[in-house]
Amino acid sequence: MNSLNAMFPLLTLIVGALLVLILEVSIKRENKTYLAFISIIFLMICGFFCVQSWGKDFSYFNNHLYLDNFALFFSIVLIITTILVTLISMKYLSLQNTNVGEYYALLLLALSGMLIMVSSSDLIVIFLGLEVLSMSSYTLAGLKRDDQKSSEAALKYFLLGSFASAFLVYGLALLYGVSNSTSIAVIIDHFKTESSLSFMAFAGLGLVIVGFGFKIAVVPFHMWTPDVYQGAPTPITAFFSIGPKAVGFAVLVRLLYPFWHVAYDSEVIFSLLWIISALTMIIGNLIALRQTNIKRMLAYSSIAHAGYLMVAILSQDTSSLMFYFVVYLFMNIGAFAAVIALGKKDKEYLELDDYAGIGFKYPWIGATFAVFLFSLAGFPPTGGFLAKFYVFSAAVREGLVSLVIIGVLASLVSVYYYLRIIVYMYMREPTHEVDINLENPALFLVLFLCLYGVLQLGIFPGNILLIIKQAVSSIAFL
Amino acid sequence: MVPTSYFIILSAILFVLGAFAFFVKRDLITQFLCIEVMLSAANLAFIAFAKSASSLDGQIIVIFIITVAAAEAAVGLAIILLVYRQKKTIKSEDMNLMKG
Amino acid sequence: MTDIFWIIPLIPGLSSLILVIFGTKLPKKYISIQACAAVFASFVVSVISFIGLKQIPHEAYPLIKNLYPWIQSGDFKAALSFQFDPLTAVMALVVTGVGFIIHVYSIGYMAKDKSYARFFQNMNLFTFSMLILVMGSNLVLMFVGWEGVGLCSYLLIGFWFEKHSAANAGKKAFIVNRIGDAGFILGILFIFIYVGSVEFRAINEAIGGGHITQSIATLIALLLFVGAVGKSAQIPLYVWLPDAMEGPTPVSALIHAATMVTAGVYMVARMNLLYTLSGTAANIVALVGAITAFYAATMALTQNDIKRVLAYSTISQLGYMFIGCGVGAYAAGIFHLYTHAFFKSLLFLSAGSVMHALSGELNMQKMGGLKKYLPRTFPVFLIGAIAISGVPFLSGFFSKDAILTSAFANGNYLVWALGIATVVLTAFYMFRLIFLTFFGQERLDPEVKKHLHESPPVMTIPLQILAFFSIVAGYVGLPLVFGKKLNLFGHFLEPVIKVSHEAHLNLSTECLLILFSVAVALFGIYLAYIFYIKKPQTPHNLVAKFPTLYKLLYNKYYVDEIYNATIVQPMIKGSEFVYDNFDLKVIDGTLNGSAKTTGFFGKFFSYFQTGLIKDYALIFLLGVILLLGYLLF
Amino acid sequence: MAHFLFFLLAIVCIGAVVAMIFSKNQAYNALFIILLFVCLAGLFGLLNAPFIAVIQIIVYAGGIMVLFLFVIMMIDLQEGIPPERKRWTIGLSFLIAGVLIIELLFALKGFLFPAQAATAGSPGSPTDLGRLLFTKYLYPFEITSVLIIVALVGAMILVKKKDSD
Repeated sequence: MNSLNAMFPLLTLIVGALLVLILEVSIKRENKTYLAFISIIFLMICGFFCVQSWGKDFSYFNNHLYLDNFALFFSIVLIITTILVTLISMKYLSLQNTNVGEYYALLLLALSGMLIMVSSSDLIVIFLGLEVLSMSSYTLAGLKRDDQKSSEAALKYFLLGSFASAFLVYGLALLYGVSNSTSIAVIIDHFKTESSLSFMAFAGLGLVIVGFGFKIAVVPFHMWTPDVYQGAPTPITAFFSIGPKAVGFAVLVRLLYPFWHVAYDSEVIFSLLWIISALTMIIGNLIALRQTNIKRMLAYSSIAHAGYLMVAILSQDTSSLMFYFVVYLFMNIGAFAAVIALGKKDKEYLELDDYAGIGFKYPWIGATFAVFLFSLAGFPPTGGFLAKFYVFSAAVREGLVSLVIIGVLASLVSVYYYLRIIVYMYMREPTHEVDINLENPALFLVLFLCLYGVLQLGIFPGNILLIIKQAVSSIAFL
Repeated sequence: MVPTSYFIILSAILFVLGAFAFFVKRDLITQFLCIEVMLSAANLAFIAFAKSASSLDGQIIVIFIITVAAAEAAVGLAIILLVYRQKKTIKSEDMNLMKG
Repeated sequence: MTDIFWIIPLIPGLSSLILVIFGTKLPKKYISIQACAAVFASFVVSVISFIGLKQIPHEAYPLIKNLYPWIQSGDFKAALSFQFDPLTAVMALVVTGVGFIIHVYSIGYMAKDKSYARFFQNMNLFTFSMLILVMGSNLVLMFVGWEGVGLCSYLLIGFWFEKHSAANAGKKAFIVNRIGDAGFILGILFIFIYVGSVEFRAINEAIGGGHITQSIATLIALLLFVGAVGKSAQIPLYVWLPDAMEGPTPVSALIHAATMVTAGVYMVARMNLLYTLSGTAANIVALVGAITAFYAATMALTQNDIKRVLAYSTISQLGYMFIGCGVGAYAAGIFHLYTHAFFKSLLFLSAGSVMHALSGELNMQKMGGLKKYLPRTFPVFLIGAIAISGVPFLSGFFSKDAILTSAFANGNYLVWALGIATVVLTAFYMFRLIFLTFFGQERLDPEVKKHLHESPPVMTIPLQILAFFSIVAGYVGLPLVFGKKLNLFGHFLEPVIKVSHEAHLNLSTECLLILFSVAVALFGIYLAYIFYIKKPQTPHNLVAKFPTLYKLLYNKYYVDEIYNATIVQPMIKGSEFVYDNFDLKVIDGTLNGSAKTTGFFGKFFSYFQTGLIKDYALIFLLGVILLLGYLLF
Repeated sequence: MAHFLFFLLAIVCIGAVVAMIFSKNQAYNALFIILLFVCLAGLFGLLNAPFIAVIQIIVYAGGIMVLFLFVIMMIDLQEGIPPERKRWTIGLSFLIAGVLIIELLFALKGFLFPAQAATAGSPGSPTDLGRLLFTKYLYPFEITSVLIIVALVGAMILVKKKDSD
């Protein structure tokens, strides 16, 4: 009975997805928003079950299902992400000619893949969860079926994603060859002492890092990101920029946290990730400087943020990583919501020129967007400042001074392109008419919630930090 | 009996050949086939390792991987079809609407 | 009554917030009253706190008010807490006092602007940020204010963003300040590494306890100084300040006098133990200050834009403040900051009044003879000019002198010499400005002349108040000649500035120095007089006014020529050369260059982003083999 | 005998992939890969995994590859697409492949030398596999069902015609 309890969140999602699918075929209605509400109800129930399990440390099915507070924390973050994404999609779908009810089902299924990943400590389960997530992601990226860019995004994501997972599988094979198991704990045990199989173990671990590096989009495995982010429907881009990244990092934490403690030679992996992190911060920010398409720019910005998050991985400070994700969730979804707000029937305004004068024409959208951009750039008193601050100060404590210097300089560069949007919004005369559809209450709700989140986390972060502390202290990682 | 290491070498060769082919082939379907080759190479490695450790876990994992390959095939081919309907081509070079 | 100081910054912050939310719906009158009242209320609280501070024993300094434990991560703590000690008190009084007068002045100046609410909301925000900066009890909060003033300056300089040059000036200010900020952040980082805290109290304890070696102190001090150089517009990061003139004049006054540029000086004074410990860093501060003071003064000589002259003079005066801090006379540096706030805001606001009268005309060559049209602006302008020139018994004299005497006493003769040279130049260009604007022939456009009018009382009364303070403000810090007791200012600051190498000169030397600098200042004024009053085009005027002087000068006409050929022309040429080559090419070039370099790398990296799956796979594979190679070999 | 069989199958496997690289007809490519999969099934048999060998033939060769052939027939391109011809690309890809294989073999060397003596374990009987699948691997097995739903739904919405069409 207890194992069933532990599976409640997952089961809720799957039942919700199936219900949405069934309703979609059985009830023919032009307006699909009722499906969105159904899926939000299920998401809330799922969140309720997650909160219920808080602090209980379920572990079932040979640790294949491992619901500690760490997993639950990420689950809740991901559920909130999905709720917000569902809300911003409602109007978007009918406006942008993507009106398929299965959309919501696929979102729920993608979320279930992510929950599988964060709440397991066995690599084969994590791999299967990853594939559930990937399959739904590929489909979601291509859902604007009339749009060549959308299909191309799906294609690129799919081909490169499968390519990357082939490397991941081979890495799993090598790790299996070393340890005869796929459980993280057992695998990490084999790094304790040097043996004839050490090279194989390290190569296997390296390939696994490649596989997840692809998902979290770190240099040099980031090439797909801008194209996919640009082509995918905008709410889905928002989803991609948070969901897969969050689970990727959660898995890396699960994998590397024990690794740092037991491995006889963790130095080599450490310096490898150091290089990756530095490259990601530098290259992501530099290329973002020259982008004129907002979605593409946000894609490069999300690459850069993956670099900052890698710093948190390296400093082994899980709480700063988790805090960063909570903030990142609100500011990034908020930014994408503002981008979505600037759209009307069959038209999205995505070029920088479209943003000229928006700040005065639509003061509320402009002002909230500006707050999100300030937060992404790391200005006080927004959450983005604190998040960056925690990550970098933790890194300094661990002695990663040069990496922090790179990070600080890179984020100073980033201020330029974030502020450029604000400059366009407030300091440029519009070159052409931009009119938008304002009948979108769900979207404005999301804008408001994200604004609240960003400011609350920036000014009064106390409560959420307390929760994170609980989550971190309970990480036993077997 | 054939030593297990022979199988492992073969799997490594097949894996690299698959990656190599993914890089040199220019049509989407064959590139996708190359990924299947790489997955199969990993399967071979799993089974060989399982044999050398006399355990069955490797074989179970292979069953999962085959399932994943099937799922990927379904979604992947659907995406390729979708692209083909729009562009009337499956040349991978023609997929360059977005760059920079 | 002393524990209410923490509401000082919050009042303008709240007011700004109200204006942000309801700004567009409120009537103009209400907006201006609220904005001014908020700053005035802050000022009143500052005064109350100041009086309270004087009544408690020095051991209780600084007063600290913890509002909220803002950041806690591990052993790192940064609380949202304000502190109040003599240094803060001085800064808070200057910011709110001068800020209030500028706010009042703006009511008249901005009366016809369409973005009235936006203006006052930004001005309040600016004051708020500056108060956060000076009252924060730790470096992180100071950094918040630091970024805040940077942002507000960006918004206000680019206030008339329809003007292309204004938008660009805003951008320039922003980019240059970023470079400084980079140094500042790294400085905070290193302090955290070596001290383990960012609270000023803890930092001072660590320095006092000898936990920081001299070389580390130098490193940190220099990094922080990079931030100060950016914010306080010193060489080489001063370029943004002259362009910042593109904003409305009250903004310039606020930036130059009360907020923003003084942040760097404040920071150095706040960290005085660090600079004293380092020694090297302090010398560099003094040298940078001296060179900037001189260099900026030479540039001011040839400018024809009235606000630009004032801008270069601000840079130059900030140089003085850094000289003061660099030679260990922190109190003198802050003293100059305090007097400068009065006469510089006075000068700017009077310049604004002139502009206002002339429908926005800024070119001095198109003014002249305005004395009779602007009977209320002229005298206050003159007082400002006299005060900045260092003429005795006005405020600028006392503070400038304190700095130069300290520099001399510390044996920094080069710095002292540059300072003295700057005195001549300052007097010269300030009076050139006065003479070209208010005296001489009228060179006004007829169209402009038609609308010529004196500004309304809401603008001139603030000017008169500032003029009053420009005269008397210096008497709180009399030189040692008058006895140690009378240097109230330095005495008041003593608890904060613990180690100060007070000038140990004997009285006669000090008197000589003072007399010398006075003589030098007067010489500068005289020089300006020769060149700009005594011109053949306006003989009658001059003869009528100064008959004896005129005769004297007239007879020395060829001397005039010689002066012109030997001193003025080379000076003008030299400063033009410096301006054209160094300022425009080297410094702007470096800035543009760094932007270009990052742009180039961005272009280089995005070259690989071809959009082709194959190339993506290639990069991916390269990544894999490099990664595996790194792991295995 | 086993050695002979192994080398025969190995050579056919590699040959099939190489042939696929050179061929420009997608239908042939798919057939080559089917050949590869059949040979792999043989190798699985040699490795005491008869059940997997059967699955390999039924699911992979029989199911997945038939799907490929279907799609290839639907696409029906007149002219084939030859592999990359640019010289530097070919050179680079050989280089990368060479380095990668060296790295993999280097990583595996602890396993390869000394050559692992093959242990004659009992073949994995379907019963044993089934028991394992429904006990130890129950949870991942359940997850595959989610995976299949996702694949089904995904493939369906991507290719189905629009309601309005």
